[in-house]
Amino acid sequence: MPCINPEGKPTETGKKVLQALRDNGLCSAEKVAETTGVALFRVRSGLRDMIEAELVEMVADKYDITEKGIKLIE
Amino acid sequence: MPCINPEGKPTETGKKVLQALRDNGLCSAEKVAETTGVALFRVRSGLRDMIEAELVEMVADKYDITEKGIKLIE
Amino acid sequence: MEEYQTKPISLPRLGEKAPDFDAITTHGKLKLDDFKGSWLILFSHPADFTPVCTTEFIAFAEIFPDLQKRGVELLGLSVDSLSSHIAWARNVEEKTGVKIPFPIIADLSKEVSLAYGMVHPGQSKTETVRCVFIIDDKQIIRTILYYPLSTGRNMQEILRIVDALQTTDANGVATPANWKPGDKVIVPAPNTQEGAEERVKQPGYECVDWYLCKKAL
Amino acid sequence: MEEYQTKPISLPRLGEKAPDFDAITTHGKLKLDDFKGSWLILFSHPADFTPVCTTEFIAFAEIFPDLQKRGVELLGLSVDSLSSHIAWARNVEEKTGVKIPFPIIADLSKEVSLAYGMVHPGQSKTETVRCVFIIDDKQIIRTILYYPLSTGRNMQEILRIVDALQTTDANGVATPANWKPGDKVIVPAPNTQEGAEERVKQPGYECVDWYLCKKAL
Repeated sequence: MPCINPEGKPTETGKKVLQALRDNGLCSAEKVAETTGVALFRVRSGLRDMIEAELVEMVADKYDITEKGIKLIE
Repeated sequence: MPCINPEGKPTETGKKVLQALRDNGLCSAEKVAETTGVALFRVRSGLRDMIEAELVEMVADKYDITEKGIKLIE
Repeated sequence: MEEYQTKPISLPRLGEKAPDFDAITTHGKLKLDDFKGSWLILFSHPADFTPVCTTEFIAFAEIFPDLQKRGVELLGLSVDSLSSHIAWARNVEEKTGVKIPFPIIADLSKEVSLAYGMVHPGQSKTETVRCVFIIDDKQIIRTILYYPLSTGRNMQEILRIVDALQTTDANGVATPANWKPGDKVIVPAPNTQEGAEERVKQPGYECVDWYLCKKAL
Repeated sequence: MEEYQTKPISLPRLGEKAPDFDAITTHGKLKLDDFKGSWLILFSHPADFTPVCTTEFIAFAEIFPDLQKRGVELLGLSVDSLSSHIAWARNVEEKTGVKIPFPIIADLSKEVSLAYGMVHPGQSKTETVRCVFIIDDKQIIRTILYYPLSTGRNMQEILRIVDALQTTDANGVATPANWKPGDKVIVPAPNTQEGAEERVKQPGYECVDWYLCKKAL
């Protein structure tokens, strides 16, 4: 249940996190956990993976979805 | 509750152990514990103290009361 | 990998920061830091597809909702592979209907096991013993239990310890032997002679002597 | 005495011979060897005349007859003096009517505490935490528990572990999570593919899958 599967696509959990970022704009990990109901530790881990995959970017200490991320959940 | 008090006299437990040795002759620590109802660990500890105080002596792997020991419980 | 077969090795202790880790788990890559702000029970089991461990995993899954209510996450660990963990969790669900809701570390490199002192060579040179590390929301180790390979742990005792620690943190009190939620708690003992004199006159406390007073919460 | 404030320090582990000691106790000078042939629960407490410790001592005294029935001796320890131990035991008896029936090590030199890793500086640099070492009749460490200063231990869990270990030794079986005497026990898992095939056909066993079978004792 990471947020990215071995094919580089977001998992169901990954999509939830990306949607939360798309719908709420800049978010803290805590806010994403609260919005999605996904456990905070998994949000933190998933955000890390999705930053590496360039689906998410960090702005100061918050998170935002990238263009590449938006495409993957459309 | 060691077997010897600071004045060098046997305590109540010490007397029980000495009496068991006097009445049964050469005994193992296990036999003394069984005869007296004193816990085996305390018998072993007490025999060590009483050997040091020369009230008990070791013969092979068994214990016997000394003349000095006999005097102290008469 | 001789390292964990020789002594001396440092083991973590109560009151210390839990050792950091960067682990591959059945829920993705997890670091200790990911759990910051939650309590965490990190526990090891000897091996997947073994009987006592399976009963324990089912039992941990059963108390999972109780732990969640208390803000506690669960994290399992053994030196088995990720595929073995996944196969085992699926097998447990198929055979018993119990879904394993928490991540399990695949510690093939033994990095986490060694940092937490989970391999006790006198029991097994290749498997972790049944460790429980109760780590608070500031990532400090608060309780450590080491059970042997043969003996399944007791979930109610783990819940009791969590309740006791959280009650201590919330109320500045301690908890007596055999304490359960709802029982009276212990007021910290006075540390001056004057305090001791005052304590025994304090209304509302149930005192056995100056140093042992209880109160209801 | 800087030694126990710096890391790393070896702590004893499961499956190892318990460290020898030569200790001054309230029942005279005792060595680990004196307990050979009996099981031994060696436990530490932070300090005499403190509240949680007192409730624990009373609780240990309460289960003392149950332990004796199982061939288990109890041995307490703190870094207080012999006189303090004696005064405290007498105070407990005077105030609560409970006689402390087991010896308590006066470990002023901290020799035993250090050998058993009982001082956890993150909790206290001067006191021992609430350790429990369950040592079998061959003087092998079978279970280790470290509870923090604030949290009284659970006597029923200590008895349950002793029962589980003794059941394992007597019958060559293991015990599942939450096991209590009278519950079914676990048959060791087969270690060959052929054994696994045979196991699932074995009459009299209650099997969830080839690796998890229980039986009544």
